[in-house]
Amino acid sequence: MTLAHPFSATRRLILQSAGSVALLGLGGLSFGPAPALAAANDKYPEDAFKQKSDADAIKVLYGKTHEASDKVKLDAPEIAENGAVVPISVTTTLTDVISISFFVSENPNALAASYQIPAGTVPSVANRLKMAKTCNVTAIVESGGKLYSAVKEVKVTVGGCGG
Amino acid sequence: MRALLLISVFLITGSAPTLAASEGDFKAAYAAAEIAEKDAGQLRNQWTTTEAALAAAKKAAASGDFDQAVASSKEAEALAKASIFQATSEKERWKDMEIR
Amino acid sequence: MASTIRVRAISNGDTTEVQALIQHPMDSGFVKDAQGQVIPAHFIQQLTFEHGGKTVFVADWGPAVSKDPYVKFAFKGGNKGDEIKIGWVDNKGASDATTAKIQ
Amino acid sequence: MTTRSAIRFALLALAALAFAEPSARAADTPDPVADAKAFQKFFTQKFPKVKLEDFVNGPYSMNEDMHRQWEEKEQFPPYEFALEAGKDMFSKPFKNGKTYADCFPNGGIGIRQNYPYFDEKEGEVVTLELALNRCREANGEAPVSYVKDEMASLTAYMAYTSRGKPMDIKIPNDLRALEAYENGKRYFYTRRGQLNFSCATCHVQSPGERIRAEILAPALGIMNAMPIYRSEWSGMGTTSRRFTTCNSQIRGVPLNPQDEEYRDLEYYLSYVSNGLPISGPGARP
Repeated sequence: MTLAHPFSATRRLILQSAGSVALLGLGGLSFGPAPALAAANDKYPEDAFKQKSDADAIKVLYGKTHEASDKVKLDAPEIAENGAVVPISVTTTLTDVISISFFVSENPNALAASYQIPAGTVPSVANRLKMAKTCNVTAIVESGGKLYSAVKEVKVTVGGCGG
Repeated sequence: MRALLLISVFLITGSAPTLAASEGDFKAAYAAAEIAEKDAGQLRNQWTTTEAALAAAKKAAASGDFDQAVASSKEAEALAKASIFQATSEKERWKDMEIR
Repeated sequence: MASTIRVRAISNGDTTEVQALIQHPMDSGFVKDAQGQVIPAHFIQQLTFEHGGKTVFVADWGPAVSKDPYVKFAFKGGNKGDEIKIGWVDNKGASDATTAKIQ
Repeated sequence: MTTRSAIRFALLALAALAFAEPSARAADTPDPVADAKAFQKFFTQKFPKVKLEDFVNGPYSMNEDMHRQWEEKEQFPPYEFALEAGKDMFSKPFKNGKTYADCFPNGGIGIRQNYPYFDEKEGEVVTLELALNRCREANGEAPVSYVKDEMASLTAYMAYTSRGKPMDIKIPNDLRALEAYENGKRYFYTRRGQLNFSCATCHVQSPGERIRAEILAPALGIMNAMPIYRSEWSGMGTTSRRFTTCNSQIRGVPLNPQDEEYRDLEYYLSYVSNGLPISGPGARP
């Protein structure tokens, strides 16, 4: 840069650096993942996920027994199109529900997923789970300190012609 | 003593009447299978099971088990020939299935 | 890199329906790869949704949740234009977070 | 080239026969228009309750329970990521500054329904996947694998831009095009593999029925949904991947992806599904 335009040169320099700072700032915002959100009130139920059978998993997760209830509507396919992606959902008319969990009895570990439902959240969840083989899927809803459940058998077989 | 041993070996392997297959037998059987598989390749109609049998033959031969190697080679040849028959017989027969 | 979280939040009446699809292998640790080696467990453990500084939904997941996991729920009190914060953490400590507007 | 010359010889012989003996059965002289009509009539009669355009949904048009599972999946389909990746790749210029849009008519948008087409200069069928790799090579980029995610993402995006448009495959009046069409039809109906199945065994004789847990898709409209995200593969699958895996599932050694016979097969299958809407990318069990 010739000396003749020191002013414009430095001005350009300032603008450039200002530009890059802004960019960086922006970058900071969008690139770096925001710090993980504060974990919810109680922590991840590590040992419940380790239990093998659904009975043990329910005992470890909730420490109470459950009773079947027609107020818990479990929706799962009769024959899963594929054991790797089984659409399962549950909805309930019960009130002040605080947690909903799904158990797949014949999976290596029965507890598949557990959801915490804070006040003001509708007690219904849809998700896609893996199922090792044909077995019972149990949905547990915790409401008013008691456990209500619904069970459905879902058939799962290996697809395709086989090699 | 040696004769006794020899007889017992035969009895144990249970293959008393036929001599154990030699490497030569394997090579011949394998070559025949390979030729048949090449012909199937020409007709672009090879089977995966033929290739598996050929591989099994080679593996058995490598471990010195020439009986198994010959058996697998023969199986491979039979499979290759079957795939050739399939290709040739289908040359015209596919029309029977055609939607008209 | 683009966020691994796709969120769709639609408000009708006083409830907001939220759907999320997350790009993650969700390896269970029980599967072997082509060479017969076990693929180590690598799955999202906790997924949290926040609205107006309040947690509206928390998912505690095990390895039995499908690859590229999907979840749908609804909550009351959200209205158009509000922002929802979503974040997940997996068993290897990796995490990602994003925000989405209620349509 | 042995099969192509064999077919050409057969065609010439047939043509000669036709002149010599006009009563030769109509089916022998290839008549794609009649084929397509018969093909579509076969399926609409076999499944009177299924609307013509629904055939493109494969197994989901065959079974109510599966249809429901599909609708739920379609709310947030698993191919969403491939679609996004495809869109990015489509706009990211090559090293020489060009992009895929420069290789395709209308910038590659909304043209999937015209593929595959018969390239009269090259005298061969050009499928979308082949055209994409040729575009890459023409711009000094290495071709991508026909069975991996990059190709699937690109074709997913291009299919998405053509959603709803009717399949529109043309057969120019050129003996080689007719021959390629016939070669594809021959492949479709020929039994192969140790299980001795042809594509027709499953997709013509028994669509709607189960093979283990899976419902077989009807052949009509089967190409319209490509590429597909299969839960079985928990990933995207291009047409090439679908053809090669189908072959190995019936214990037939697959040909190389985009082999001439596969391209002819896609040409035939797409032609007889003319008029049905493009529904790619699709989600399948």
